[in-house]
Amino acid sequence: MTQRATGSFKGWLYGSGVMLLCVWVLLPIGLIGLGAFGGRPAVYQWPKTLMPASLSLDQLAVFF
Amino acid sequence: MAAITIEGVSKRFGAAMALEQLDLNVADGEFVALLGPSGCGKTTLLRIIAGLETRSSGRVLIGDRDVSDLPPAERGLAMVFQNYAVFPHLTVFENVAFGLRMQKRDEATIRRQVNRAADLLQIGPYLDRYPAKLSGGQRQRVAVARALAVEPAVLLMDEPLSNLDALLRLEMRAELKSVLKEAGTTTLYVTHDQTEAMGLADRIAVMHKGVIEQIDTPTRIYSKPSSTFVGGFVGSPPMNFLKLEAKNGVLACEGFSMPLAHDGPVLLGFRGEDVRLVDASQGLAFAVRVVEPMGSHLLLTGQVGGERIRVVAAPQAEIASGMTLGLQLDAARVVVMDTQTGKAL
Amino acid sequence: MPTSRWLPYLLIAPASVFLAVFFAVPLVQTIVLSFDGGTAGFFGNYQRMLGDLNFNVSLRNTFMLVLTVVPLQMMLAIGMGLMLQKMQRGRDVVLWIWTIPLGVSDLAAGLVWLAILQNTGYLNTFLFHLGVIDGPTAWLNSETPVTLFIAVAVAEIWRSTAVVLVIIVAGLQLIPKEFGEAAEIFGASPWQKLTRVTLPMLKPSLQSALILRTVLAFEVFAAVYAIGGRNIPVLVGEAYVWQRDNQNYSVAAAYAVLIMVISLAATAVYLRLLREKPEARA
Amino acid sequence: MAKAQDLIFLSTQLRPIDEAQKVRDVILKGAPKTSYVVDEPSPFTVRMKAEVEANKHTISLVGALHGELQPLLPMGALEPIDDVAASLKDRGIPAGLMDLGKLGTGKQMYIPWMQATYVMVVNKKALPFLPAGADVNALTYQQLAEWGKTMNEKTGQRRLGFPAGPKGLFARFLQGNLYPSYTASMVTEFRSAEAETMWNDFKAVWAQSNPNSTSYDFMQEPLMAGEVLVAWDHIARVKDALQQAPNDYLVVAPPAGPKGRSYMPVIAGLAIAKGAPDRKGAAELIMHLTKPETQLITASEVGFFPVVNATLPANLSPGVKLLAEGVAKTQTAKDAVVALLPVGLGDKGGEFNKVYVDTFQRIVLRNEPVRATLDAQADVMRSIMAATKAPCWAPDKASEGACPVK
Repeated sequence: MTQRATGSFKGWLYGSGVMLLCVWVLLPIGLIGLGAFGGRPAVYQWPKTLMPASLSLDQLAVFF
Repeated sequence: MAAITIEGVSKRFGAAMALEQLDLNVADGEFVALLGPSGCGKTTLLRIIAGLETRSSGRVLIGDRDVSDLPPAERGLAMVFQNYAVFPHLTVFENVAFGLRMQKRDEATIRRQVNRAADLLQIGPYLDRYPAKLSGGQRQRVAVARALAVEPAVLLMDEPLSNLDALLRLEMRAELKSVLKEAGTTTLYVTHDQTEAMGLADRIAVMHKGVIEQIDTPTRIYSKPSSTFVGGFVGSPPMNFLKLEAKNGVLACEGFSMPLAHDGPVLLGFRGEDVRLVDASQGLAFAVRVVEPMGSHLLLTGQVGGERIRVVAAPQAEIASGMTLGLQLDAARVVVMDTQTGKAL
Repeated sequence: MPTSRWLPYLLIAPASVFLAVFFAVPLVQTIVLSFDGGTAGFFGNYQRMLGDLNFNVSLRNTFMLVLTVVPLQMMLAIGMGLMLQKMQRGRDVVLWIWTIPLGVSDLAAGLVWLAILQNTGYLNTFLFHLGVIDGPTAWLNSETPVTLFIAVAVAEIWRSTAVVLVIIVAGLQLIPKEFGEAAEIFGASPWQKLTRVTLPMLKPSLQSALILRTVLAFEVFAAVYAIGGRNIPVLVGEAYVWQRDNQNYSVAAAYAVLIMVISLAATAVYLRLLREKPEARA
Repeated sequence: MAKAQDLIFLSTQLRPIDEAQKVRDVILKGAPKTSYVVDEPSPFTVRMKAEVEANKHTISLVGALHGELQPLLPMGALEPIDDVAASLKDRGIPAGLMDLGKLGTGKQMYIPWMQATYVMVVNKKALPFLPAGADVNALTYQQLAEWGKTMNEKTGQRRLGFPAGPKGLFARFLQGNLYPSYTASMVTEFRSAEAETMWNDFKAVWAQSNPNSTSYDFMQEPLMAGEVLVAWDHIARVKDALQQAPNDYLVVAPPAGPKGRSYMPVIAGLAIAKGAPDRKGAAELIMHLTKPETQLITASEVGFFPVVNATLPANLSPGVKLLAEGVAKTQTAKDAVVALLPVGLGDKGGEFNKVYVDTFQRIVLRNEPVRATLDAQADVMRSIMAATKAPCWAPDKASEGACPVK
């Protein structure tokens, strides 16, 4: 019984560690990915919002 | 020293049952071999006893202690692995001392016990070497010495000889037997090699599909198998089975009859070396197909009725393939099995 | 059997020629260029390098970055590797996610963290909503060297831990599980199992990872440049500036040679410190 | 992308992606078919050199600053174009500018293309904080420092800004604006007592400058973000801010020191590469780019001003109009002093800039003693001058041989 209880606590600890590290890797990429659609104003937008205030595809035009 | 008691242990991997309601008692100081083909669950059982695998139900007791939920280290046992698992970065001495160091024993005790285990296994000269410089057999000795150095109540061995070549295996087998006899440790030994099991064990538990088919002394396992599986798995050549019809309390065939309290079809099992070869006119007609001279004996493969039979003849007997011989059975040395269940009647 | 004797040499010839042409020749050219002092004598370029006002700063910054980033990411990668080993389900997905930064170039990684850490970045927005700060706050200029250093270190750890992780995961997979089980049976605690069994047996992988990461860390540049501009000079950055802005290729070559010497020295130190005991080699 | 048969026009100017796009789409409209290719100054020099050495020519026309074209002359990469100059006579390019294009030879080596200078951009929000009695069009460095201090006190942030980042043109500020304003010299008086005063004054200015200044490359960005209210930069690098919100800004002349209000005109020229695959097309392209209409389009699209006699039209976009006024104010200030871009330094231009930036770093950022630093850096300057044998240029007095450092 005790072993099972500590086991599940450990499992929970492991799970949250893994999740935390996934967030650590993915969050910066997600933010820059969203930011890329904000165009130039998004760089200096304050305070930042998760979705940029003015969405545009201008930055992608660079590739064409 | 302690006995091992296993009560109703089951192990489920998803939908598959690896072990089914298994009971087993190993007496204090006894050497029991778990014998069976690969996938029969013997290693799983050993790992559950060691605490390396969780069980789905049941209890494991060592001595009087229920160790079912204890971590491996607290169960008072030691283990020898198939691939030895001798730490390559530690000297032989440190390998043997590993368990003692984990127990935080004082240096003098460690030295004494390591030396004793090393003497027992004759690895004294190699104590300062690293495992990479040792042969397979020497590494095996280190693994056993490491296990014995902690003076465990119970020793678990998982196919410890299977990575050695044939000659070395024979040598180590004899040595293991004497060392373990001297140490007097309760031992559970997993193997798929019947000769190993026969040679080493006080008792053999034959496992098949997650259950123990039979547990008995090597002699009785050999001569009185409790099922067609055991008879077929143990012994070389395997036991022969003939399909016969029992009638009116008697089981009889050409040149053979015995009383049997069972009517209907049965399987008559006999060992190839337990028959007498006689003239074709007496006994069961045996058509010899293949003759293999094995040195100590001749191995004959042929047919009785429609069934394949293997028997053993004296090495100097003049028998050639194509001959027909007579087989005479000894009622004291046969077993009778149910055709449906395959169990002894 | 002359053909079979020459065959191996024949087979490695293309690779050798490739290395010679595209690696050895430029290397020698760089070394020669670094001693091509013109008026200032044989060591003139090295004297200019040593006398430059950014030299000591960049040397110190580079070493501090290596000494901070490499141990932290080794620990992080070992932790991640052990977590992966423990996992039963979803292991592949998690490994895939954790190695995503492998595909991000160092400059892009620098820009990613710049977007987070700059004045009007996401971090400040977050702190602003928490009420910790009341407006855009600068963390990345020459007056905030500590936070600037931390930012660069974080970006480097984020970007390049995956390389170490991949090497360590491969190394862990090479250790049969019986070793850990044996340690467990003989009474080792999880920590003892890690320090007495897993890490020593992982030594070859750790050595490769350390050498690779240290050498690359001494070459740190793009991420630093993206986040800190020239506020946090590093050796490769100085080489770049001498080459591109100051247009003095000889001093840039001197920096390049210095970086190479430091990298070689670090490799030698690791090979020596982590050398397996001779008896242990099979 | 570049097609083999197109004439290749390689430029170190108008490099940023949207400016290059404007060149391709608008400025080159109606010109012979051209691929417009840009490169940074140092790879540009390397490429030109490589073409000469390999004797394999792809580039026909080059556009670069005066100082970038000059090193091409000794390597034999430029074609004399007196014939083109002759056909341009009626364009009204000032003779002084045309003379610069001879690069000290008897022949025309390049045709002036466009010009610019460095100005101060002031956000109108900063005006209330001006020191009493200060004229925003005639500031001194002390007043600038005081102004910055008031802004810092009133807004809680340091609001002056300089492009001292890796790609910023801060060295030009030190060479062309600050030094001559205090010493009437760029090189000769490098370690003079006036220079000492200058650095001490500038420390006060820097103390009120945004700490991110060492990261700024183009000042239009911090201006638009509102991070900086008063900024110095090249006109092409503030244009976006002015065009986005022309009503928010003033463009004024940079501050003055005891020796006047120095400014640095920037001249870009067009030259034909020796061995050009299409010399005729290149000459036609020069004719196109120096047409008054094209020059006006250039001014309104990219913020570089005409070298020809072309009156800016009244319907100019408000941002460009602001710039034009700023340039005019700078050039016509009654205490104006002209400081030319360095000439004759060849590939030591980078190291020359480094002397100023290093001096700034040591004195201002690292707070090293002014006198000792100036003495040490003067030695470096002397060795550069000795190595290049470059004679003095304005505002330093002409010298025989290498320009001396007193």
